[in-house]
Amino acid sequence: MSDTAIPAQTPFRLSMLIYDRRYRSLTFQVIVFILVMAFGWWLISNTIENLRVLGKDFNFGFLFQRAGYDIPQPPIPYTSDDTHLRAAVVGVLNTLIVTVLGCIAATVLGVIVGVARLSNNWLFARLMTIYVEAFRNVPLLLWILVVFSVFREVLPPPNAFRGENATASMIFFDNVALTNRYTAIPTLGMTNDPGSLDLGWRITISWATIAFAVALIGGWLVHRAIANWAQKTQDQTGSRPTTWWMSLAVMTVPSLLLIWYFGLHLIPPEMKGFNFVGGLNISNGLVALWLALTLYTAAFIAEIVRAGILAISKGQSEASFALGISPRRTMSLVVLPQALRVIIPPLISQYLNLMKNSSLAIAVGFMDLKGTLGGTTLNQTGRELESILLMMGIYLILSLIISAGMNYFNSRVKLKER
Amino acid sequence: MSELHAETVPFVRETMLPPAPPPTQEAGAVRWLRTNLFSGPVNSALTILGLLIVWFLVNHFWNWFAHSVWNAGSLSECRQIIIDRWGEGSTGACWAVVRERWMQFTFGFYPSGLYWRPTMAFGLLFVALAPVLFSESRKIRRIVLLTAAVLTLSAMAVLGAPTHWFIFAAVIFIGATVIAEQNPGRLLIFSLLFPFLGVWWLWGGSLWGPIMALVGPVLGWVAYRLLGRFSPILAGIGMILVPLLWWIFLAGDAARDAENLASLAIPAVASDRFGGFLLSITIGLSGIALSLPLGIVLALARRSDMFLVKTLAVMFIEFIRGVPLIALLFVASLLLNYFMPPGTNFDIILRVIIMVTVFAAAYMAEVIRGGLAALPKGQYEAADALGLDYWKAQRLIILPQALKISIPGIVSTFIGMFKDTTLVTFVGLYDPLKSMSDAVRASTDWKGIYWEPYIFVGLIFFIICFGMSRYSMYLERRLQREHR
Amino acid sequence: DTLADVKARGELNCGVNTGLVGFAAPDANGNWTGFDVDVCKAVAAAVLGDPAKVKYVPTTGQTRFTALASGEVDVLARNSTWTFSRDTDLKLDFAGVNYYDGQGFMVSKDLGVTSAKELDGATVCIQTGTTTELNLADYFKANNMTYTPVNIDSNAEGEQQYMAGACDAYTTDASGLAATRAAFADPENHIILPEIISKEPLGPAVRHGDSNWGDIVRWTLYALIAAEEYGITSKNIEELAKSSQNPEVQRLLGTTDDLGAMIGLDKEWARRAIAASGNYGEIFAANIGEQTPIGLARGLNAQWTQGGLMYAMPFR
Amino acid sequence: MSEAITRKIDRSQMQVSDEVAISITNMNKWYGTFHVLRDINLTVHQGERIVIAGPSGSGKSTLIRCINRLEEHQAGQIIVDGVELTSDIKNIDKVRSEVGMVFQHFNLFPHLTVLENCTLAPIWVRKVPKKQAEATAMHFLEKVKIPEQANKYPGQLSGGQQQRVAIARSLCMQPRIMLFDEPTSALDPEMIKEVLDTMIELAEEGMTMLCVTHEMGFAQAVANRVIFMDQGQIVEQNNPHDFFNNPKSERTKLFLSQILGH
Amino acid sequence: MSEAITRKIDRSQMQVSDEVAISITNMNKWYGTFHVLRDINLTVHQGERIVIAGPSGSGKSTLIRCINRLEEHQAGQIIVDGVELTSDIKNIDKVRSEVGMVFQHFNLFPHLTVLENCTLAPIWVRKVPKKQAEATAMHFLEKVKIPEQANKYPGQLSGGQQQRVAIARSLCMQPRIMLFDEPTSALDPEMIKEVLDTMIELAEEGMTMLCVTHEMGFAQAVANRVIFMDQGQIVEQNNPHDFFNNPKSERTKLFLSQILGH
Ligand SMILES: Nc1ncnc2c1ncn2[C@@H]1O[C@H](COP(=O)(O)OP(=O)(O)OP(=O)(O)O)[C@@H](O)[C@H]1O
Ligand SMILES: Nc1ncnc2c1ncn2[C@@H]1O[C@H](COP(=O)(O)OP(=O)(O)OP(=O)(O)O)[C@@H](O)[C@H]1O
Ligand SMILES: [Mg+2]
Ligand SMILES: [Mg+2]
Repeated sequence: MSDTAIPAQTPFRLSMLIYDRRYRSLTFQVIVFILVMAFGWWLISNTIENLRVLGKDFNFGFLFQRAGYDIPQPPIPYTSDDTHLRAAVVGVLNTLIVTVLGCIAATVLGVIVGVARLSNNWLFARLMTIYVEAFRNVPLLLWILVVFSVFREVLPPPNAFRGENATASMIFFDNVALTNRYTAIPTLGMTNDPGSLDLGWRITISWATIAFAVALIGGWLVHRAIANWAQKTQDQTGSRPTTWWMSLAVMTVPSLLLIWYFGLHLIPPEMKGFNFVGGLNISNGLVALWLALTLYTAAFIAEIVRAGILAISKGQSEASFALGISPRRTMSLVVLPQALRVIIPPLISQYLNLMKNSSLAIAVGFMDLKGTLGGTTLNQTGRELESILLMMGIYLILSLIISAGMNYFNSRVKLKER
Repeated sequence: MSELHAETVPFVRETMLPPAPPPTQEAGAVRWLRTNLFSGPVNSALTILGLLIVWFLVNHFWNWFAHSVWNAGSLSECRQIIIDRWGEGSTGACWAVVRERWMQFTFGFYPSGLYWRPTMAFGLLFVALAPVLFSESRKIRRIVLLTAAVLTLSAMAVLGAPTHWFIFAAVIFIGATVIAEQNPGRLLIFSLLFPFLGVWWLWGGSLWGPIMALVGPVLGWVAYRLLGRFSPILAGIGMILVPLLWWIFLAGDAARDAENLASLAIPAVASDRFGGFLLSITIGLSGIALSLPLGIVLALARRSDMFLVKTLAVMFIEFIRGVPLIALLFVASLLLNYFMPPGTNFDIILRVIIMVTVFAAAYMAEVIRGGLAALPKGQYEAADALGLDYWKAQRLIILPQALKISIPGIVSTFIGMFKDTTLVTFVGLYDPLKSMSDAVRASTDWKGIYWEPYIFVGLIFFIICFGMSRYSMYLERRLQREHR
Repeated sequence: DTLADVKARGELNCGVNTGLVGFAAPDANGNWTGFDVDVCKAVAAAVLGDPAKVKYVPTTGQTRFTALASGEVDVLARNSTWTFSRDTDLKLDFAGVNYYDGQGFMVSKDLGVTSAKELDGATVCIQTGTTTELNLADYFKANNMTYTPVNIDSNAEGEQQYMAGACDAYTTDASGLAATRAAFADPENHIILPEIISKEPLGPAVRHGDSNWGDIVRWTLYALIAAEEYGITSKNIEELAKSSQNPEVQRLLGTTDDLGAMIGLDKEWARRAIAASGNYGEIFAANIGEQTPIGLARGLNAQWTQGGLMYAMPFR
Repeated sequence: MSEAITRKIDRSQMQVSDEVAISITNMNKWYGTFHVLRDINLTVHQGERIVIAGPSGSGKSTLIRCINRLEEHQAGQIIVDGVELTSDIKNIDKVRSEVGMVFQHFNLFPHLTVLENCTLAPIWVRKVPKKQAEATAMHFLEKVKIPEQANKYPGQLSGGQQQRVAIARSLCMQPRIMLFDEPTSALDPEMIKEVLDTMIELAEEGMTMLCVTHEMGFAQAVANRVIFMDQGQIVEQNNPHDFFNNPKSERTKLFLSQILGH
Repeated sequence: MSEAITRKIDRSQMQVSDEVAISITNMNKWYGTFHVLRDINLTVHQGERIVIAGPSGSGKSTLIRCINRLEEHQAGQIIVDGVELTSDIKNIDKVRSEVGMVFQHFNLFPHLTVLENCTLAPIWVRKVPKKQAEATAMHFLEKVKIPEQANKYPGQLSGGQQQRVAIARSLCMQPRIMLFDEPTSALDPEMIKEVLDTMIELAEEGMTMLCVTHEMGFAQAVANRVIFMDQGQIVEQNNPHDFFNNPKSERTKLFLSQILGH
C-alpha cells in the first residue's frame, strides 16, 4: 500500500492550458491578472498624463503647509497656523468621536427599541414600529437636517439667556444651557492641579485624568476579582454572595477620594458677551449629527435585535422555564447568549455604516475627516487627487479595524456544530 | 395494591362536551385592554409613557398641520392667509409651495412639454419588471400591471403626450397584460429592451444610438457562434472583444449614418435638466440594473476557488464597502476625469451612476453570496453529474435559485441606494431633498420656506421605500412557505 | 484648443454657482439667470453666435476648480476670488474682474454691534470651501479676537442658521450679504458692518495654458465694460454699428478693423456679445442693481470715469 | 390484566403509593375564544406512569404544559405536589422545580456543553455547589449512557443522544414528576429505541411520569393507565390492557385502528 | 450461483458482456493527508450490477464519486467506457454524459418542474431539440411511473417520487452506466420499496449499475457482485450468495451481523 504516491505527471501539451482543469484555472487567473494590471496601469498612466497636461504633480507636501482655517472645538489643540496634516488629524478624531458616541448610543437605543417592539404592550410596540419604519425609509440626510433644524428653531439663541429678564433659563441647577448653537455644559476645575503630561505634538493629558483612569481601571479590575470570588464561592457552596455593594465601593471610593484630593469642582458656563464662556460648548453640529446617526442606526439595530431574539426559538425559553429558571435568568443565561451570536455580524455592518454615514457631517458643518481633509483642505490647496485618496485610505483603515475587531469577537462566540 | 388505582379509575365519557365561551374576563374589549395595555405595572407604565409621547407629538404639531394653506403664490401670501384665518401669531404649514413646485420636485428642470416622456418610461418600467418581480402570483401581476397602465395613461393624457405615443403606451400595456396572463416569461424580451428604450425616452435624441448599442451583443453572439466552431476560448474572446470594438469604433458612426438615412429622433434633453425625483429614480434604477450583473460576477468571483480571482474580488468588495459613498461621489466628480484618457469628458450623471453602481455592486455581491451559500452543495454536484459545465450550471441551476433567495436582500440594497441618491447634492446635482429645496428657496417668492419641502420629499421617499420593503417582506414570507 | 472644441461642440460649457440669487440661479423651468450667467451668454454669443448655446454646469465650492481643470467646463463664471495661489498653483487663469467685492459681516441690529472689531467671542456663520474661511481666520487673528466658526455647506442653510440666531454674524462677500439681507422679511433689523475685511475681485476663470481662449473671455468681458463706457447698449447697438463715428466704437463693433480675427473669431463677435444681454451696466442693473430685490449700488464697480474700478483696456 | 404482566416491566413490582402527585379538577382552558381543554379531571398518584394519547390537536400538549404552567388555565384547579397553581410566582417556581419536562424537540441550549446544560438549573435554581452539580449531572449522564459526551456541544450529538441529554437535564433537578411531550416523535427509528429504553429504566425506578406518546408498545410496556383525549376532553381512561384490547368509546376504537394499523 | 436464480431476477437472463465498462487500477485518493481510498482495483463489465457495502466512513461514496470525477483521485487510473479520467475537461465531460448518478438526497432542482429537470441536461449538454427531449423525458417518467407529475415542482412530491424523478433525470441522458449513492436511505420505509422496484426494473434491462446501499435484500435480489469496503479498501468481493452466506473476512462477518441484526 503506497502511502505517499506522487501523481504521475503527464507530458505537458499546449492545449492543456485550456482543457486541463489544473492549468485552465491557472490560465484564467493569469489572464485576469494581466487584465487587471493592464487596467490599473491604464488608470495610472492616464492620471500621470493628465497631471502632466495640467502641470500638477502628485505630492503630499501640502500636508505640511499652513492650513489657515479654523476648526471649532478641536479635540486636540489646533489653530489656523497649524498644518493641514494636523487639521486632518483633528478631522479623524472628530470622525472617531462621533462614531464611537453614535455606536454606543445607537446600540443602547436599538436594543431598547428592539425589545420594546416585542413587548406585549400594543401601544408601545406600535409606536416603536412607527419610529423604526420612519427612520429606515427616509434618507439619513433628511434626518440630519431635520434634527439640526429642530435644534436651531426650537432652542433659544444664547442671547435669550442674557440680562435681567431673560426669556430662557439654564437647567440642572444653572449648569447646562441648551441653545440653538451649542449645548453649554460645565467644565471641571481643580484647586490642586497636578499639571499635565506632555505627549508631544502639543497633546497633553492632565495627570488628574490619568489618576482617574488608573482609579477606574483599577476599580474595575478589583470588581472583576470580586466577581470571580463570588463565582468561586457559588461553585463551592452553591449560593452566591451579594457583592454589588463591594463592587460599587471599589469603583467609586477611589474616584471620590481623588475628587476630594484634587479639589475637583464644576465651573458652570456663564453668559458673557455673545456666548457662554467658562464651560464647554458642544456644538449643535456634533449633537445633531450624533443624534441623527443614533436615531437612524438604532432603527436598523432594533430590527437586528428583534430578529436575533425572534431567531431563538420559543422552545429555548420554555425549556428554561420548565427547569424552574426565572424569566430574568432565562434572558441572561439562555436567550441573550444565543441571540448575541445572531446579532453580532449584522451589528458590525451597522457600526461600519454609521462610521461611513458620519461623513454626512458636511451637512451640519461639523468638521470631520470629510470636512477637513476632504473639504476645506482640498479646496484651499486644490490637491483633490491626494486629499481624496488619503481620505479614502483612512476610512478604509478605520473600517478594517472595526470589522477585524468585531470578527474576532464573533469567532469567539460561534456555536459549535456537528 | 399496585393495580388499585388502575382498577378504580376506568372512565368513559359518554357525551362529548360542547365548547363553552370563555369567562367574561377573558373576552372582548376588557380582555384586550388587560392583555395588551395593562397586563402589569411595567406594562401600564409603558402605556402611559406611550400616551404621553403621542400627546406630546400631537400637541406640538397638530396646530401647524391644521393651519395648512394650499393656495398661495408666495410665502408672505401664505403667512398673511394664516394670520387672516387663524389670527395674529398663529403658525401653519404652507403647502402651497408643494402645490406650485411639485412638478419641479418631480421632474427637476426637464422641459415641461416633455414631462410625459419620463412618466411613460416609469410606467412601462412595471411592464419590464413584471416577469422578474411579479412573475409568481397572477393576481399581483394583474393588479400591478393594470394600476400602472391606468395611472400612466391618465398621467400621460394630463401631461399632453402626443397621440401616437399615447397609443403606443396603451398598446404595450394591453399587450403586456394579455401576454402576462399566459406566460410572463415572454415579457422578458421587453425587460431586456427596456434599458435601451428607457434611456432613449429619458434623454431623447436618435433611437439609432440605442439600436446600435444593442447591435453590440448581437454581434458578440454571432462571433461566439462563428468562432465557437474553432475553439471555445477563441469564441469567448470574440464574444467580449467584438462588441467592445463595435462600441468603441463603429457604433457612433453607424448611428449617425443611420440617423441621416432615416431619422428616428425625438427632442433631446441634456443631463443637466434632470433633477428631483426623476434624477433619484434614474440614478437608482440604473444603479440597480447595472449593479446586479456586476454583483453577480463579484459574488461568483468571491466564491471561486481560484486564489487570484478570489483575492481580487475580496479586495474590491472590501475596499468599496469600507469607504463612504460620499467619498466615491467625490471621486466621480473630482477624480474620474484624472483616470480617463486626456480629453475624455463624460456626463456627470453618468459618472455618478458608475460610482453608485460600483458601490451598490459591492453590497449586492455580499447579498448574492449569501444566497449562493444558502444553496445546498447537492445542487452543484447534481449539475456536475449531469455534465453541465460551470457557466451552464451557474446560469441554469445555481443563480436562478440563489437570486430568488436573495430578493429581500437585493430589495433592501436598492432601498439603501435609492435613499443614498440624495447625496448627489454634494457634487452639484439637483437631488430632490436638498438641492431642489434650496433651489426653490432661492426664488424670492419662497425664500425662507423650510419645513414643507423637506416634509414633502421625505414623505415621498417614505412611501416609495416603505412600499418596497413591504413588498420584499411579502416575498420573503412567500419564499419561506415555498422552501418549507 | 478650447475654442475649436467649443465650436465643434456647438455649445459652451459654463461653470456657475448651484444657486445664488442675482449671480446664477435656475428658475422653476431650469432657465438660468444672473450676473455671472450673462457673462456666459456673452461669451457664447461671441464665439458661437447664439447666447442660448450654453450648458450651465452647476458647481459647488468644492468642485468648481476641478471642473475647470478637468475640462468639464470651458469657463468658470462663478463668483470666484482671484488670488495668487489660485492663479498659480491651481493652474487657473483669471480673465478679468467682473465684480469687485469684499468680505463683510452682517449682524442683527439688536445685538448692538456697530463694528466688526466688537465681534470678539462671537459665533460666525461661513460657507465652507471659500476664501472667506481664510480671511475670517486671518482677520480675527490679526485683531487678537476669538470666534467660533459655524461651517455651512450652502447659502440657503447659512441664512436659515443666521435668521434663527444660531450665529451672531453672517459673513460672506458684501454683495452676497446685501442679497441675503434684501430677501429677509425684516431687512431693516439687520445691518452690514462697515468693515470690509478683504479684497474679493471676482471674475471668470479659464484653464491655464490656453492663452487664446483666455483672451477671448477676457476681451469679451472688456467689450461689455467698454460698451458701457461708450454708451453702447443692447438697444442702440445696431444703430451705432451703422452710424457711430467714434473709431473705438467702430473697432469694437467690427465696423472697421477686424479685431476678431486676431482671437480667431469673426468681425462681429463683440457686437453679438453686447447684444446678448446688454453692456456691463445693463447686466448689472438687470441682475443685481438697485432696481432689483438685491439692490446693490455700483460702488467700486462703477466705470473708472465715474470713480469706480471698471476699466476696459483699449480696443486697438 | 394478568396478561400484561409478562411484558417488560413487572408492574406488580412497582409501588404506586396513595399519595396524590397531581390533582386536576374541572380544569378549563381557552385560547382566545377557542375552548382547548374542557372539564379535565385527573388524579395522578405518586409513582404512577400515565400515557396520554389522542389525535393531533386534541389538547394533549396543552394539558401537559398546564401542569407546569407553561400555559395558564382559566378555570378549575391544578394542584401539583400539594401546591396549587395560581398566578403566584412563588408557587409556579416551586412546582416547576419539582416537575421535569422533556420536549419533542429536545430544546437543549446549544451554546452550552452537555454538562453545562445539565448543571445550569441546579446551580442557579437549587443553588447547589458547582462540583456537586457536576457530580450529579455525570451520574445522570451515565444513567442515560452518554457520560463520554459530557463536554461536547448539543450540536455535535445525534438526535437520540440529544434527547437523552434532555432527559438527564430534567433529572438533574431531581424532580418528583416527569412530563414527556412526544419525546420520540422527532427521532429516526434507530434512535427511538435508545430513548425509550432510557424512559423504561426511569419507569422501573418508580418515577411518576406523564407521557404524551404514540408509541403504543411503550404504553403497553410501562403505563399504569392510558388516557385518551379528543377535542380537549378526556374521552377514556383505563389500564393499558383493557384500553388496547377492549376500548369502550367509538372514538378510541377508531383511533386505535388507525394507530395500530399504521 | 444457481441457488440465487429463484430470486426475483433471473440472473442467467441478463447479459454480462465481456466489454469493460469501468476499470480502476491501483487508485488512491487523499483528502488532505487523510488516505480515504487505498489501492482500489476494480473492473466492471458492461451490464454488471455491483452493490457496494461497508461501514460508514469506509469510502464508498468517495469511490463512487471518483468514477464521474465529482472527486479527483491522486494516483492510479480510472477508465470509464474507454476514456481515462484525467484533469482534461473534455474527457470529464464525455464520461459524465455517459454516467448517470443518483444521490442520497435526490438533489432535484427545486425551481424547475419535473419535466424541466429531466430535459435540462439533454437540451443543454446533448443539444437535443426541446420537443424530442420532452418526449424522451416523458418516456422515462412513465418508466418510473410518475408521468402525471411531469408539470409539478419537486417540492410538491413525496420523497419516493422525488427519488424516482432523480432516476428518470439521469436516465434521460441515456447513460451507459448508473451510479447510486444510498438512494433509499433518506426515504421513509414505505417509499423505499417504490424506488427499489424502479431500480430492479432498470437492472432487468441490463443497465450497468454500481450501487452503494444497505438494503441487503436488494443486493441479494439483483447484484452480480457485492463489494465490501472498509477503511478505504476493498476487503471482500463475491457473488451475493456466497457473500451473505459465507463471508470470508472477519470484518465482513461483523458488519453483516450488525446490518442484518438491526
Ligand atoms: N398558542 C396557541 N394559541 C391558539 N391556539 C393554540 C395554541 N397552541 C395550540 N393551540 C390549539 O390548541 C389545540 C390543541 O393543541 P395541542 O398542541 O395541545 O394539541 P396536541 O394534542 O398536542 O396535538 P399534537 O399531537 O399535534 O401535538 C390545537 O387545535 C391547536 O391548534
Ligand atoms: N470533503 C472531504 N474532506 C475531508 N474528508 C472527507 C471529505 N468527504 C469525506 N471525507 C472523509 O472520507 C471518509 C470516507 O467518506 P465517504 O463519504 O466516502 O464514506 P461512506 O463510506 O460513503 O460513508 P457513509 O456510509 O457514512 O456515507 C470519511 O472518513 C469522511 O469523513
Ligand atoms: Mg402536541
Ligand atoms: Mg456515503
